[in-house]
Amino acid sequence: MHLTLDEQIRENNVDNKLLEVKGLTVAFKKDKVVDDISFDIFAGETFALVGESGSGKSITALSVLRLLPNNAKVSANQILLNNESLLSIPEYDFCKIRGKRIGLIFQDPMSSLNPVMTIGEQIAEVMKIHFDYSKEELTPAVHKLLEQVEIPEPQRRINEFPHQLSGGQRQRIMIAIALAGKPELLIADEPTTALDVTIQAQILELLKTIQKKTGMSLWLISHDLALVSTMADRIAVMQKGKVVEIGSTNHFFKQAKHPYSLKLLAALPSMDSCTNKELKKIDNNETPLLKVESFKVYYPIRKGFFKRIVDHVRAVDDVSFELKQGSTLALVGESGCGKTTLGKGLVNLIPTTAGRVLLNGIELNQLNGDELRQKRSVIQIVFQDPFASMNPRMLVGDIIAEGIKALHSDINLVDRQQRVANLLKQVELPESSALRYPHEFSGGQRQRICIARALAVEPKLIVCDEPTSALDVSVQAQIIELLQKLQKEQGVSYLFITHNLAVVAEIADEVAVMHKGKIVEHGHVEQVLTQPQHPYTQSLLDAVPVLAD
Amino acid sequence: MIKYILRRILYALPLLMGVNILSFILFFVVNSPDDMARMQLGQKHVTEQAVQNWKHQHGYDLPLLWNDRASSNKKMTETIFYQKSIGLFLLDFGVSDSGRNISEDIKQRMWPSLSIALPSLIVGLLVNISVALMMVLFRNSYLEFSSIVLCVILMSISSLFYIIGGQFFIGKLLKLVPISGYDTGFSAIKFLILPIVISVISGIGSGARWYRTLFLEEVEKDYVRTARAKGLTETQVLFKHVLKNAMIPILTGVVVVLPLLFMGSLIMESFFSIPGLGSYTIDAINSQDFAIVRAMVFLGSVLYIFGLILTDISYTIVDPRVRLS
Amino acid sequence: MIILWTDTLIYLLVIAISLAIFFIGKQPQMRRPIKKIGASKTGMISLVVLIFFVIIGLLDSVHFKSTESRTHEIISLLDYWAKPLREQGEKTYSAPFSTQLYSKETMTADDGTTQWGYPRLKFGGAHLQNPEAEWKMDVFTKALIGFGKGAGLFALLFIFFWITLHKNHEHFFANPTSKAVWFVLFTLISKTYMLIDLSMYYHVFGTDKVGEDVFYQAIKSIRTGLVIGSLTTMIMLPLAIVFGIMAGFFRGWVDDVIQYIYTTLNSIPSVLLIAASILMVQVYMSNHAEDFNSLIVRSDMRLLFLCLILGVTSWTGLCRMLRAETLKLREMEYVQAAQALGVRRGAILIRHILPNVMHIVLISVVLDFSGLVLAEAVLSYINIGVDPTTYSWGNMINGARLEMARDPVVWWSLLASFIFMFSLVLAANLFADTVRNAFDPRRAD
Amino acid sequence: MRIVFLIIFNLLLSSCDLSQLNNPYSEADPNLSILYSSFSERPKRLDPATSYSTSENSFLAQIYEPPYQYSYLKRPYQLEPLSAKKLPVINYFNAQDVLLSGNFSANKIAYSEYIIEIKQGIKFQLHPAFIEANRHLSSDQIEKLTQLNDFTEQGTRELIAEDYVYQIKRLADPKVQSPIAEFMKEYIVGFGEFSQEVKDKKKIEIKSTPLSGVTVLSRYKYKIRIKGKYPQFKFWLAMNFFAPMPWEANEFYQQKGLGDKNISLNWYPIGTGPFFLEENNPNQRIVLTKNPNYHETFYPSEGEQVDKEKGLLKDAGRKLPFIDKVIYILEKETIPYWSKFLQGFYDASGISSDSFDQAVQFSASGNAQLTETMQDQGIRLQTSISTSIFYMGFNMLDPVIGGDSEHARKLRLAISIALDYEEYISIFMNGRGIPAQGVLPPEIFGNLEKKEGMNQYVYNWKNNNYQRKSIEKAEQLMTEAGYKSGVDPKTGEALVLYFDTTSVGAGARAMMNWYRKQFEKIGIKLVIRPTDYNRFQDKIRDGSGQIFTWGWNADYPDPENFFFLLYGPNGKVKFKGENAVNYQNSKFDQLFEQMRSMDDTEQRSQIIQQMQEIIRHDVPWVFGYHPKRFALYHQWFENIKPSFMAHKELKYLRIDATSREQKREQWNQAVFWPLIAALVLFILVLIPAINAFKKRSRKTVQ
Repeated sequence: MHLTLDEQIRENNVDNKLLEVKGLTVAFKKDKVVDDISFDIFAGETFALVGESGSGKSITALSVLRLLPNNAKVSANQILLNNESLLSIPEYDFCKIRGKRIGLIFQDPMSSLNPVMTIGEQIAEVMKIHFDYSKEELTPAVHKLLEQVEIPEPQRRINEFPHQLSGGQRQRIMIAIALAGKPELLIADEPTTALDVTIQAQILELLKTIQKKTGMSLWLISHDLALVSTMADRIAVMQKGKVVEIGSTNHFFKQAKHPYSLKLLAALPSMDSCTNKELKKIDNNETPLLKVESFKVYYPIRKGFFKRIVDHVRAVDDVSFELKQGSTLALVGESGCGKTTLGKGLVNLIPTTAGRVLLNGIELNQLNGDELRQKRSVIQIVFQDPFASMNPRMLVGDIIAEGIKALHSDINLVDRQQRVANLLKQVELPESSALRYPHEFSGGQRQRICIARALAVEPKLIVCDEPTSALDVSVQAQIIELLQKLQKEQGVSYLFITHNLAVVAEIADEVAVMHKGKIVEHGHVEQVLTQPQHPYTQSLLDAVPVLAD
Repeated sequence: MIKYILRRILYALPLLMGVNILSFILFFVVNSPDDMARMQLGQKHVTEQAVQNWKHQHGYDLPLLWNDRASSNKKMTETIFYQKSIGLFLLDFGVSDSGRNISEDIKQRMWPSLSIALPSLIVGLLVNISVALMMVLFRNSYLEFSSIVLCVILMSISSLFYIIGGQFFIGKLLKLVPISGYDTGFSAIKFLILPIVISVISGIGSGARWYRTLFLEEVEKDYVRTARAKGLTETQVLFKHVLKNAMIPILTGVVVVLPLLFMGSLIMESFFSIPGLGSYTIDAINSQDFAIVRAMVFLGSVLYIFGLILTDISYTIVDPRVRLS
Repeated sequence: MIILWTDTLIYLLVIAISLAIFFIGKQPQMRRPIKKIGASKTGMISLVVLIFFVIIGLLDSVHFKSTESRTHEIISLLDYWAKPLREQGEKTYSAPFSTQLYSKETMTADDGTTQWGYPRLKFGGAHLQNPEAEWKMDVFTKALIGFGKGAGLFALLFIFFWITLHKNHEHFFANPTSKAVWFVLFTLISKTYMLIDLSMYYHVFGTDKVGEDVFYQAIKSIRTGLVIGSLTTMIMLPLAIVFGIMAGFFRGWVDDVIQYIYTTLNSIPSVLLIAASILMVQVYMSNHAEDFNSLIVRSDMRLLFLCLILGVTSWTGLCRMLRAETLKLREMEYVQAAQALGVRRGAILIRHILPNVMHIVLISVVLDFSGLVLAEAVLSYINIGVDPTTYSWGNMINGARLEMARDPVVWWSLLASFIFMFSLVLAANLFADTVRNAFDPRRAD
Repeated sequence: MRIVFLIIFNLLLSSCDLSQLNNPYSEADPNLSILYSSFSERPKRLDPATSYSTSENSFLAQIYEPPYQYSYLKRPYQLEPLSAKKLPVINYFNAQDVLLSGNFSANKIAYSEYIIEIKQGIKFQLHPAFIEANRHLSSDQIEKLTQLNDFTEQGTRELIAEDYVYQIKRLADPKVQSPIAEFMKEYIVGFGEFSQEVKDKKKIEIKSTPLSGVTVLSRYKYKIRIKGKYPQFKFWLAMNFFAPMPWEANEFYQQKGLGDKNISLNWYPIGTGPFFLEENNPNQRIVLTKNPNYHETFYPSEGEQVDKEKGLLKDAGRKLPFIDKVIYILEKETIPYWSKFLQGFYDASGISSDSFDQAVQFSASGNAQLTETMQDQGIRLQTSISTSIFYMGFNMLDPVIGGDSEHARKLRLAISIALDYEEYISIFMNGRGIPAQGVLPPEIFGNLEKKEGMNQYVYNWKNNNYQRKSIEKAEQLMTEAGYKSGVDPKTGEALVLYFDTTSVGAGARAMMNWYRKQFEKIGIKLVIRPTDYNRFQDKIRDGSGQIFTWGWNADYPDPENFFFLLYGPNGKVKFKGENAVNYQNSKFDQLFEQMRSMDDTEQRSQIIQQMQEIIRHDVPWVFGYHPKRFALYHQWFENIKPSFMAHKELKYLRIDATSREQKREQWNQAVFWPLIAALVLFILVLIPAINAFKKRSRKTVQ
């Protein structure tokens, strides 16, 4: 019986356990969010805690640092930091642990930074608390730190406020703050989730390098296996507050035992899925369903005394493309590149500045008033956030029926109910859901309802605006399957807006890469993903974390 | 910035016009110029002739809104409304119906009003904030609970009770301060203490409670968690981070009312017989001195709008995220 | 049976509220907050107290022509039951539970001799032979008896409920909240009964300058307070909701106009608005004297107008809030989805916007209530409040001000108004808190 | 809770000695005798030609001096010279303008002349108007000014007859808007013509324009010529309207721009009186200061019998005035005033009905005396019946209640019996008043006391006192009037009457209830219509009112001044006069005209009795009551004798400032222990909080 890899690792550095957690339990009121978990983090290693949202991984980290709200009940057999028990440290001493010995990075850098303090102050603060810097020493120190986290022109930034920085830079600031106390352990709670792919890569890179330099341990918390695979030495998988599997990375990807781990692995979308996909039969001479010509959405910038329009924000700038009946066009791009605007523009939710949109023969954006209302059934939209996209005060049945009521007023109640029932069946929900309220459903189910709602009016084209990005990996896959199935059955076309290239590979026939309001590359999936032409596309592709093997 | 303010001021004009019209209508629906004349001339031996004279002297012998008899272009201008309004926009309030220069009076009565309103605002602010901070600091402890209850109780007592009680105990029984009155200069203090104290106390209930909710909202934000993660102690977190952010709504809220402090507080002033603008207004209403009422209304709305502008500006000052354009 | 203006509105209000409760009750995501309210002790207790007040108010809102007095005064059910209180007036001030006047007088005995002293009251403790000795004991026993009766009544009620509900509604008796509620009910009922019993023999809160029973005045004031608090909100709600939502949803010129209106209204000192409109009512009534030939009708009219004008001055705040919220909501994805589905704007407003701002409306209504009750007092002080002939705490306090300057002080009408007003407002505030905690999404845990 | 500190801090600031923290005054000059008084509403105009309100009069009377005044101590009121040398010489002329002499019948008289000679050497108060330069200021000089005291140069000059004439011309000037102008037109010869003449002229030009009826005879003598015989005219000469006014004043004040600075005759009078207006800040205080130029006047040496033992003659013959300064403070509320009085910060006070029991009690014999506490404070009480009447008027034009028809009269009578004013007085006025038996208050010529003066329609004479007739009588009258037990045959319901009132606020409700109860006694349903003063006046003017209460304050102590309120040709509706009830009775009017022009003779008194009789019979009024004025004075306040005519008393009053200072010290010791207690309590509350904080910071997970 030979030792597994991770057992070997344990053997090797028994003595240099940095953090030792035994039987940690966190409970809010009655229900346990973290249930008696134990794990160790060794000096200098990167330890990843993986799990889907609500699995209690962040709570674990916070509980170690006693950052949970008072209504949380924390209990543990022991938590040792360098063999010193954290549990027995009184509150007033504990602030010597936080920031000094354990640093913490949060998911959303925008909200995690104090909006009314300059970043200089915010970093300096940490130093003031933990080391006795003199005034003149302080600024250079901050300066150094900023350089360390690769902030361009730090001398200027030092006096700026968070909102003046880009998302990536903010996250760097967060890191700087965390590093300011020269911690032994750095906890990174979903450090990149809120960022674009390309930025993600840079941040991770930064973390790596810093860790190398300082030799501190990194405790990475994430839901993204792919990302983890590139970073971590060891992985622990959490599910419903329990650690179900723990082991070295390679070992984990090679021979994960626990079914949940396996499920996670299976759900991982992979880029090569597009290559081994059979091409849809679409004869090219058929007139396209959607024909967009030099489509523009500008937002005016008003200045001066009478708010004259001096310039425009070119959200969507002269975009043209076609989409064939029954096919899927993926619109890829980073946040703020105008893809969502384009989507909404097509659905006529926001006024278009210029351009023709020919949707099976009709120019929607030329119509208005009641005419427009009637024709709306042709094109529908599914939003990103399944929680915000349904009126919490309406029954699911009514939500789905709403469109029918509005556009096919001829249909009587009985038929309508029948129709709703069918739709629910199509999206694989029990008929009984019609009489329940949105908040009773999980994210995935809600997204299904949204799809049903869209389908209700028998559209030719559905704009899917990041339909999966708010969902957990395992659920993502299901939704995508559903969409594909529906396409097969009903021949709807999708305009699939996403930033996740892996998903694109799964679902799209064609891909259009959008950058700064323009389409920079457009073509068949395989070709775009395998031999990208445009440098931007390439950078996108490079940034995608792929399973390290 | 300057442009912005200018524009706001331009926008204010139609508002003031509306206010002016409204107050005008409200007043003349219930009062005819004759009424005013009689009111002003007193009660004994008021002859028609005298009334006519008075109206002529004070320019109330014109039609209200529309003058048919006047020549074409004068149809609008030869009316009470026009004649009385035009001065306002130049902030020249003219002479009151009882024959005193209004601007003079306002200049004079402004200070008593301020000397009550301003201190009570500032002290009140300090007291409320400190109480609120206490509550947040000791949150979900018996202390917070009891102080919340206390606040609600304080809130549920009519301000009249505070005033009557204060006058009775501090003024009458304890003889610590004069019961009422006012004096110029330094010796005014002893008259002001009681009103200020009372208005502060009567304010604590609602004020502290509101600030508490503001603070709590901030406390739940992420950056506070970051601050803790940095290793700041609870007090440091509160004073360095929470207070700083919570002050934004508080300050801007205060700024709105700042200009209106000139208008004084009706009740306080009439209870303690302090010759401020508040009592000035009330007297004017009672003695139906339209000139004063209109002037005060106009002044009030000007100050109100001024307050709104100030608020926007103050936002840009205290909150780096906000830019005017 | 005579229905005054405010009465009709009150009845409407009652109907509206009961309907609202009915519908809210049906909505599941409303159930959570309602459960929350039901669970909170302070909330339920204050609710009970409020309801208690409301019942009195309603009793006082059923008017009819009295048959006993020759002039056929319009009286309410409450007046009818409080007949002794209403009619057993003294000459002038008398202290609570006192058996003699508060001020000395020259009394002429039957034999014509006059003496200087405190005369006995006509009614207060008139049944006593020699007050000095007996009255303490008498008051005590009377109180006990009353309390006993009350307790008995409560016991009956409780048993009745127990029998009917105990089987299937365990929670009506089990959980701590309901226990507290029962206890409060017990105290309320027995105390009330005690007071009623005592007030048959004594002036529980003394008498005022013209010897009118202060207790009676305080009770009568309840209706005024409630009317001001509730009708005003009822009047301002439609304005606020319609304007607020329209401004927020349609934006553009609609928004501009509405904003213009409420900024203008806001910038006028409301005191003037109120004063002017009160004057207007006066004028109107003196021009149509024949329609208002009864005092109560006149004062009722004035009360109504006060509510109206208060409503007009106070809708702007809520309107602004709703506008802001609507601006948020109209960007919500489900609203956009509805648009994409070709739902008509009207339908969107009714189906998507309105229900989702209702919690704000609810909260602000309960919050405003207490504020308005307090405002009434202040307005009456400046003589632009309710009619001087209507019973209202404002008028009572106003009178009490003068009495505080007396020596020895006449403290009871101030105390009475304080106690009643305070308990109503406190209850309202506490309840408002509970409602807010329950309905405010940010506070939902 | 920091408030506690705040208080203490401020206390330390506000005064070094903690003895009189509550002293509202900053003037601390014990050897100046300052009188502290108050005013509730800002005086609108202090111009003797236009002012006609008692509140303004209390200032004007001290500053301006008409030729005559009422004797301070003597009662009934009688005229005595003030700035005049002696009482006016009156000559009568017939239509042919021939001087009548010997004894002649009154109806012969066509004109009467009043020749008034004034004292010599009287000087005006110091005032910039008397400096030539100040009357021709350049506009930028005016710009610099803020108040009258900015003028460095002030002058004066001797008072001459011209000034009196000038004032009368001002009365006639339409631009001045004197309230008595219309009235005087009827009497003073050439008055109307003059006002026509100067209508369009400048204010100052009246100086050069002659007024035929009023002429200067010599430097110190002038004459007024009036139509017919009008004995009451001499009383007018004791009113401020006829006080002298230097022409310089007009020329000074009419300069452009002074008005905007509130520098006008309305705010800064120019008089010859014992005091002059030093500071006029109607928003806060008004200060009168002793006039250094005041002419020699001395404290009277004879008065009523009682005055001697009251010690009112102590100062006989001493030079007036005694007081150096009078400070009037704006005091709107009665309560603070009363409290301050008790604390010794006001020297005199009326008694509000709320503080009455505290101050006054009635002895077994029924006359008022101070309570022990008051006596301990050394406070003294003065009671006096004012020369005014408060009545309930029936609009005689009203179809139901008015008219000469017998049943309407019975109805009115029934009401006046039912309205138990004795009770009203005892409830609402704490017995400060006497129920009126007729139109005339006591101390007015023609009013009879006891049984003779009784209104036999309403009262009976029982054991030597008035006794109101029984309610049965009233009910019987109702029946005779056609309203059996109050039921109106037309409607079958209770008779509804409307009562218009302007009273609002705290006390009003009680009073209204009382009225309702009174009418209920005879089954009438009284509807009260509270309105603001304007509406009320409208109603009176167009005669749409039905029942109302009103009062009348005598302008001068003559029955004519009361009876003219019921004189037909004074009808409100028809002639816009003062006869608010529009009473019209030819017999009465004829008697009135006769009585008006008579001197106080036995015959006149008889006529008055007849008139009283007619009124009592027709009942256009319910004679309400004559209020009794109760005034309290501190022990250091001397020489008080209440007077209701032309309030010139100020110059007679004396203040013992030093004893006042002692008393204030003794009465105003601040009480501190509650503050200390509060502080301690606060700390006690804080302790557990601190503990809790410590505990939390020591918390660990295990």
